[in-house]
Amino acid sequence: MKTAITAAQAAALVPDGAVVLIGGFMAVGSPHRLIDALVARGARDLTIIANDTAMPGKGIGKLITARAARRVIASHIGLNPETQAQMIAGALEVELVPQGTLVERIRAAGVGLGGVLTPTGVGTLVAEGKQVLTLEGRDYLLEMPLKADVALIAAHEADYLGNLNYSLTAHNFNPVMALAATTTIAEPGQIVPVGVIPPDAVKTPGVLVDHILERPH
Amino acid sequence: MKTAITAAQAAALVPDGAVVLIGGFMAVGSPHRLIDALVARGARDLTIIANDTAMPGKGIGKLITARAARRVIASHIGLNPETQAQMIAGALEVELVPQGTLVERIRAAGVGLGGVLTPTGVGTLVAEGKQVLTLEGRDYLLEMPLKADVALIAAHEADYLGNLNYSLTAHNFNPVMALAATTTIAEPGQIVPVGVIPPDAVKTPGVLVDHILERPH
Amino acid sequence: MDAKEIIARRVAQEIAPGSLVNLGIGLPSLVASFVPVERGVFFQAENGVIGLGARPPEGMEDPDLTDAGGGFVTAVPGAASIDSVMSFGLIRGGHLDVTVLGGLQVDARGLLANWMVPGHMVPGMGGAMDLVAGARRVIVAMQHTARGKPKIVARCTLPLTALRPVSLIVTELAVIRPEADGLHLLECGPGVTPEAVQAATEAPLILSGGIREMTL
Amino acid sequence: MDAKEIIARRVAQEIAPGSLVNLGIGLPSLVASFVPVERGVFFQAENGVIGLGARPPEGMEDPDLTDAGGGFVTAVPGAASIDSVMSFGLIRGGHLDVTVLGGLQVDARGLLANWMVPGHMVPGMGGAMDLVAGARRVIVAMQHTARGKPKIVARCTLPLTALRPVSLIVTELAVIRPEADGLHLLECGPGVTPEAVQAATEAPLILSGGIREMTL
Repeated sequence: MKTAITAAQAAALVPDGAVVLIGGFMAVGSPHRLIDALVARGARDLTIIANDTAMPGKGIGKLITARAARRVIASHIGLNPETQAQMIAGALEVELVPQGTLVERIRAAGVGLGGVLTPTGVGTLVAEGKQVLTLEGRDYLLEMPLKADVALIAAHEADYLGNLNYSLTAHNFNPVMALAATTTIAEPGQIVPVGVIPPDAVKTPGVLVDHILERPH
Repeated sequence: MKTAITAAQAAALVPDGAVVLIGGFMAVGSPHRLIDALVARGARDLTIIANDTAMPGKGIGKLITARAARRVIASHIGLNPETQAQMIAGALEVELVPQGTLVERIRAAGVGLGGVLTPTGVGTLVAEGKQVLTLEGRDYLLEMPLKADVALIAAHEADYLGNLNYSLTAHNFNPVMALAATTTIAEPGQIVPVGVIPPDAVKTPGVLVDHILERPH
Repeated sequence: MDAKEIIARRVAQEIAPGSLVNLGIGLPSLVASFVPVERGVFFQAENGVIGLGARPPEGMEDPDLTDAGGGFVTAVPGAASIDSVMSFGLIRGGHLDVTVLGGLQVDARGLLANWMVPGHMVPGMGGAMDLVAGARRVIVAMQHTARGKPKIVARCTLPLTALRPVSLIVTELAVIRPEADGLHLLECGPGVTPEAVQAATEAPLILSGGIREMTL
Repeated sequence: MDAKEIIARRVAQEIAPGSLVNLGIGLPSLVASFVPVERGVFFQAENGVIGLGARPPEGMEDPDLTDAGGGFVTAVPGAASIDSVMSFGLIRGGHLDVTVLGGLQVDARGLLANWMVPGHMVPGMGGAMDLVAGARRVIVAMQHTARGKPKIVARCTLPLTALRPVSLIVTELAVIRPEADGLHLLECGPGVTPEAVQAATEAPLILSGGIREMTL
């Protein structure tokens, strides 16, 4: 049985300077209450690993506006002019990673692989400074795992044991991020009794979840 | 919409000498009717990639008894003395692969990665002849992708479009194998109308399935 | 018919029955409207669904069901939810039949640049690099010129998206296929001459005869 | 109490509340019986379930619900089905708190050999190499000797399972912890002296004082 924590308690588990995985895709399937709590706590110097930085005022965009991040590792920042502005001003370091490479780098950290060998990015700016392995006649970039201190993920439902399921396009990076952090905090839309999510419907086993955000009031 | 095929038609899609992925774990979650059809067809010289060779008279064990295989790539053959006997007699080549490495090698082929960097097997017999990469201070074996001509998988239900779900411990290697072959043939326990398997319950999207075995008579 | 509709209609003809297709945001997304439902095509949105459908009726929008641009969509019967691991596994693993992408430049080698303009626009590559590396066919759908300047150039001056040549370029003026010996002009837009296409194109075009007008 | 029960009972004491545990087939699988339900431990069967339960009542067996040995099991409330990708992702990724495995040999370095006897028995490693490489703690549960010969040896003569030393060795005679300087004898079995343990052990044992008798 897990104990539900408040948003403020969750935010306190994310120290300044932490490396944080945050689920969501253009603010869909993001842990919105956890993000709000991080902003409210005045978090600073975070390294945020996420698909994108959403838009100003939405999802991860709120953390950018609040200048909570020192570094962002993402595949897309195009819809958030504030991310671009902070980057150009030198206040924010941005590492752009192809989306498929980003998800595999997170996965590699989560499942104990030493790196990812991907054809994506070979011969482009993304390949700069990276090792290329030629395997069976094709070139692959060696990309390194991305591990985090904390993963903040959103789910559709959690049961009391932390088993999670996800809805439609709100899956995105959430299930893989649950594997790749020292501490995983899940923000479910609902909390349901054990057994409501049958074994075949569990997409993130509760053993991966350290804390569940309490239900919305 | 997919067309259902008979077991004999399915067996005809697996030519002698083919490399075949077969789902199941100790004959649980194996495509039993497809296996029977391959035996009935008198298939020869197959390379079988599977977790194990089950036991004589069960699952993949039937193909071993029928001497349908020239080569087996598996993690465990301990419960099938016929596999061992054929191997010792030189009639069957066996490559033993750690289970976690086997599944990742199949996955790498299915998702377009050039290889797998795993700590498993470093310093053991498994490492012989393989490249070792030292990454962030730890050694990893470079293991190569395992691609197949045909994947024979078992599922709990298929809908008319080939969307699949799986039950309990009958998932095992089936979902990943659906990604890694030129032709994927699914043997579902039931065939249901489109929509019976809701989007969040689909574990293998129908686009990965080339043929569905007709319902049992 | 405006330029975008010409492009979208022509690209739609390339989509084979039963195929799995990813449409980029912007112009490429218009292609879906011209693919008849009975063709049984499945559209993938890389953010997480196979079986993307049109915009939902007013009041039926689900915040958990959007396309890669964040817009509300529906899911067709038989759709499947996929997480980002599966989504890019399908893309990079060669399971996607066609991707239709916009372009900033395509060059004589068929190489695409579509993800950044150094010093001006650094949106990030999103899924573009994986799509070009992994899809079976890569179709570039773009207007032929930008502010009067050719987008089909001798050699890309913008950072490349991938080292793999694209399969086909469709603009309002032309259908062009990159091959080892250069860019082959296959079709011209309605009322457009091969000479006019070449005049709007920096890269040399190979006119190997049999050039048709697009049928739309 | 026979040797196997002593071992299983003692190993069960090592299983912390709420942990995720994988038990090998054979002797290690007996451990589950001695872990109280209220400890909230989840057992993983690497073939595909987290939340493995006891054998089902007669007539309620499900051919799609078995353990890694192929035997019928149940699933506890809150169990999760996992495919082999997730199963070994959890194992190799360090998400498994404890694995309990049988052993053919363990040596003075704490290295385990448990998957083949060249020329005699080549069953394959199954999941053993991943389990030893990836679990947070690796406990070897085995009888102290085989046919009167020590299984805890100076140096393994059988092929190794991994280069990583195991965390703890539990036999009916002793609890031994491999460390950098060798094998530390921590506990002796009921009525067993340290001298008797050493006599049944080829590798030298370090007796650093405070050796207790197992409490079972």
